Amino acid sequence: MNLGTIFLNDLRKGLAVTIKHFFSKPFTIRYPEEKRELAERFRGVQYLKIDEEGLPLCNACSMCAKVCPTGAIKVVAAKEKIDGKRRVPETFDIDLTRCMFCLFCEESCPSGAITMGHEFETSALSREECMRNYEQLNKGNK
Amino acid sequence: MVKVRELTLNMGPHHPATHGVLRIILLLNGETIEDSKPVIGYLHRGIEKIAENLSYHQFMPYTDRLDYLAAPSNNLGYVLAVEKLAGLEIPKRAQYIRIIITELTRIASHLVWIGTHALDLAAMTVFLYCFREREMILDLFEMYCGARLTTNTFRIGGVPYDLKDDFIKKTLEFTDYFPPCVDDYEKLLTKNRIWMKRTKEVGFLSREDAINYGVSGPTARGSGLDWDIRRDSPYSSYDEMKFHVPVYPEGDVYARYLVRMEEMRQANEIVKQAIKALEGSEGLLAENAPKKGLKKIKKAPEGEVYHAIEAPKGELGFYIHSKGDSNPYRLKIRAPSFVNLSSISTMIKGNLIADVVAVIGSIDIVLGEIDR
Amino acid sequence: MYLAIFITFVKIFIIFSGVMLTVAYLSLFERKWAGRIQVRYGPMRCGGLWGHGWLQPFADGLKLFIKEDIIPDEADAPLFVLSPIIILTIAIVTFTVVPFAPGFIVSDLNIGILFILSISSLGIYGIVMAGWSSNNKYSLLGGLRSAAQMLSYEIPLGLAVISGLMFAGSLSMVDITTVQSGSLFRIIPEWLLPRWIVFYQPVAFFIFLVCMLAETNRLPFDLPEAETELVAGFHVEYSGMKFSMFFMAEYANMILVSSVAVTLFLGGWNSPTFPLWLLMSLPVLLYALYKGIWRKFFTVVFLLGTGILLLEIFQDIRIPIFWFVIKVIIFLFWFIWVRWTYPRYRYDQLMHICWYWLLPLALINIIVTGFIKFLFM
Amino acid sequence: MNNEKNVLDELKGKFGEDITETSEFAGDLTAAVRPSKWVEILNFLKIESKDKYDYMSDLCGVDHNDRNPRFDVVVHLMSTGNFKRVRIKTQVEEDEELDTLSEIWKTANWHEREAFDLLGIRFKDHPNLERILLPDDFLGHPLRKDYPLKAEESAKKQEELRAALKGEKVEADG
Repeated sequence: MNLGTIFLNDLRKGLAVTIKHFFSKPFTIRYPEEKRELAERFRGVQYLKIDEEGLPLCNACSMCAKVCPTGAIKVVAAKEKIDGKRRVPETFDIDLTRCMFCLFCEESCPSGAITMGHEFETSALSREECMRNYEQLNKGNK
Repeated sequence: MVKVRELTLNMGPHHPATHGVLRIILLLNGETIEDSKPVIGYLHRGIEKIAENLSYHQFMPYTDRLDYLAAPSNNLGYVLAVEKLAGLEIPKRAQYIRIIITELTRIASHLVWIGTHALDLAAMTVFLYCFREREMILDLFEMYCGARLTTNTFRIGGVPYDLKDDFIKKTLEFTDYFPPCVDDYEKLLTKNRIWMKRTKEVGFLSREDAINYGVSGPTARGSGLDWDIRRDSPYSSYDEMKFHVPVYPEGDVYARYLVRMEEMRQANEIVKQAIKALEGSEGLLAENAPKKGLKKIKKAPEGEVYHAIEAPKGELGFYIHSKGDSNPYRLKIRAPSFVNLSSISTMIKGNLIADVVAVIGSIDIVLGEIDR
Repeated sequence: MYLAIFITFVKIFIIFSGVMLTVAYLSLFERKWAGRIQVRYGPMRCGGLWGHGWLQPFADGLKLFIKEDIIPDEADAPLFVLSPIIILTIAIVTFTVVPFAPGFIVSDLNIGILFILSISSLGIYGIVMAGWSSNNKYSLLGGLRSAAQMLSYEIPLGLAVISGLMFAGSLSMVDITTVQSGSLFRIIPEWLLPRWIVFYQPVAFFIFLVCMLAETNRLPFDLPEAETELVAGFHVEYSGMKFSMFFMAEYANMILVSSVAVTLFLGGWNSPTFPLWLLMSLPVLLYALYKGIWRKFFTVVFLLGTGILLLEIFQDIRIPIFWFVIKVIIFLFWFIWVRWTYPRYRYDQLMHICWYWLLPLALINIIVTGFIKFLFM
Repeated sequence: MNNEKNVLDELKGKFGEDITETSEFAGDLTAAVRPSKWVEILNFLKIESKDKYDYMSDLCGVDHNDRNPRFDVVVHLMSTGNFKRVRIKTQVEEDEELDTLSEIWKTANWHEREAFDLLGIRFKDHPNLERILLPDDFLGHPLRKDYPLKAEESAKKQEELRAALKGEKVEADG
């Protein structure tokens, strides 16, 4: 047992660390008022992109639905085609209770339509509110 | 005549110090533990069964949910096993990126460990400091792949993105910022007499028992088993990195604590080296990787592979039995926490109740991985 | 006669409400201070425009008050209800002999310090009863632990008090305080160091500090509660108002032992004279220049010192109660500071410290004190 | 590479006929052995073999429901001396018991419990062969290939099994 132990050096060091932090600025943010800046690649709720003319990019090829590990996406193509050749989806449903935001849908999309957005506050009181249909997914384009 | 009766105490599954849903049934004599029986499975999701019914590619996000504190590590273990099966050669740059991300993961995982371990022994402040640093690492993950916890970082055959300059700058800033933080934790704990009393000569596990119980990772290195998969059977270019593997022969909680503290510093060094190695290296995807965004392996060769990596908790192994389909016929996850936890009865026998939480903290279990 | 009774009632009312209010706000300040230590804000919501959670204690109180009052089926109901009442009553009754200022004391008993020791040790009954009557294994273990811990630590605590009393020469709290005015050893001038017992009895003061933590069940000696081992120890089954009574008793006990420590060792309501602050502040300011991390802390100390100096210059504000409260707050801050810094001892180690270190140390201290007093005074 | 081959050769030389198959795939060495010699061979590998495979990484079962010895039991061993790995496997029939390895490695205890729990492979002389991940009242073994995947079907299967179990009990009483 040395002098340092008798004079509680170890305990004093600990107190010094905590008092140092006592006078430092809090690291946390006050969430609903302040919000974190999201990274560019942030994976939030999906939306469907549109091209310059405002027409949907999605051609209802169902690649995203196939690759989705949880089967959260359901795509049905519309019978009528735009300009007689471009297919568009009639229904495009994403079940957010199943989605695990893995990015596979965005990666697999050949036309670059489905994209992970920055929406992350998805709490809901009912199961129905967790479903996203075609119209809602299109709204993601500001 | 005094009648002595043993007391059966049920600890968990919702006890504050059992790190999730672990349950331990303790047989007590006073406060001394005569016998114990861990009960697990409260978080069983049948991930191995899920794997049998998904393609190799689709199973990737599920590996995040094993050891949810070190998701990129699980991704790496799985990806390497599939690449071994498919015989893919990964380009250098992708390998370095994988090293950077997984070593940051190791730091993040160890930060949660030291935080919760100290919290179990009532030093709550360390917990908050650790989470502050972990938050910075999670920000880096978010910058790289868009998610913080369940990252789904890598892809079979390589990595999805290159590192941006911004990311490299921030990572280098972090590596400079981090070592003084470890010094702070050490000031609060390492030489603290209360901490030493609580951890020294508690939860003893001998080297023989460690091998016998299949204990791996820092827990084994705290028992004097000089074995680190990164060094001894290197994968993903770890052979190019210079790092020191800390080994302490004491086999108690304090030894495991020292091992992990040193590992955090070493991981920090590896990140620096890997960033240096990144310069001039090329390639994000394997030549023969399934093209177009690595959609899926259409057909894997028939055969069996086992690939183990050094996850933050220990040896994380993926055993894949393939029958040549697009999905594994059987996928077994050798979870380090599961195996490490099986030694707990030996460690806590003869100790007091207060030591149980110290030991649970010191073997660093994650129930998502144990119950799968 | 009637007037005296009336005045006593007024005093009781003031002290009781003061203590309860301090308890309420201490819980807030613990959370705020802990938050700052842990680089976060602590409560920020309650309190509307003023923010910073200044109404939090009332919100907490209201929540606990309107919660369902649960008595477990298997519990021993009468004891279960009785124990929080016992604990809280005892914690508050003890304030009768605490001298906040000259004349501001409910009852100046001539055995004041003994009264505190004897009454506060009754609190063990409450904890043991709570632990036993809950009929829960965790609370039983907590109750047993606390019985052993509090009984053991009462011994070094008592001995530390005795060595303090050997200088004071009286058991009355008021006498103890008045003895401490004047100069140290009657040689060192008063403006240098005041005649506080802590300067005669640093060892006893240290023992008292350790035992204070143990007696109030605070970290690193909070074994009866030990969240991570025993979930919540002896009050595992308590909820709502009964739980809040335990909670209030814990904080009231903190204030009580701080008051006793201030009275016994730090001169009670006696004010330190101004040069002391100057002398203390200047060197630490220099010290802070060398040691970066202490700078802020000592700057604050220095500013505080200067502020008090200004107060003294402008007006003869030797209000004893002000000094008493300041000293108590310093102790309370110390309680919180220690709690959020250290890990917890184990049960056997706790006992080891008590019987192997503190008790012999206290005994030796008494013997040495006796010799010195016999030879020199 | 040559050295690594030696493990399989060593085994073949020592046990001959009992090693039914050896193979090498992607750098992994595999030896299939007869279930009757299971414990003996693994004990040999642990104590006497040249590399001393004293560390058991993993044990798991594989269900081949279209094959006659239905289950594979696969063990991954490692040597803590030179960190080489080898895979040993054997075949077990559904109603057959395999000798337990928990005498050799304590870690096998939990691994075997898991294999029993999820696949229904039984181990002889196991000290505590109970369910480990699933609840005690669970019936059936979900990792078998014939276990239904969907929740409703699984629940139905549970009920069927429960009814069957009750029926057996009634018969036994009668």
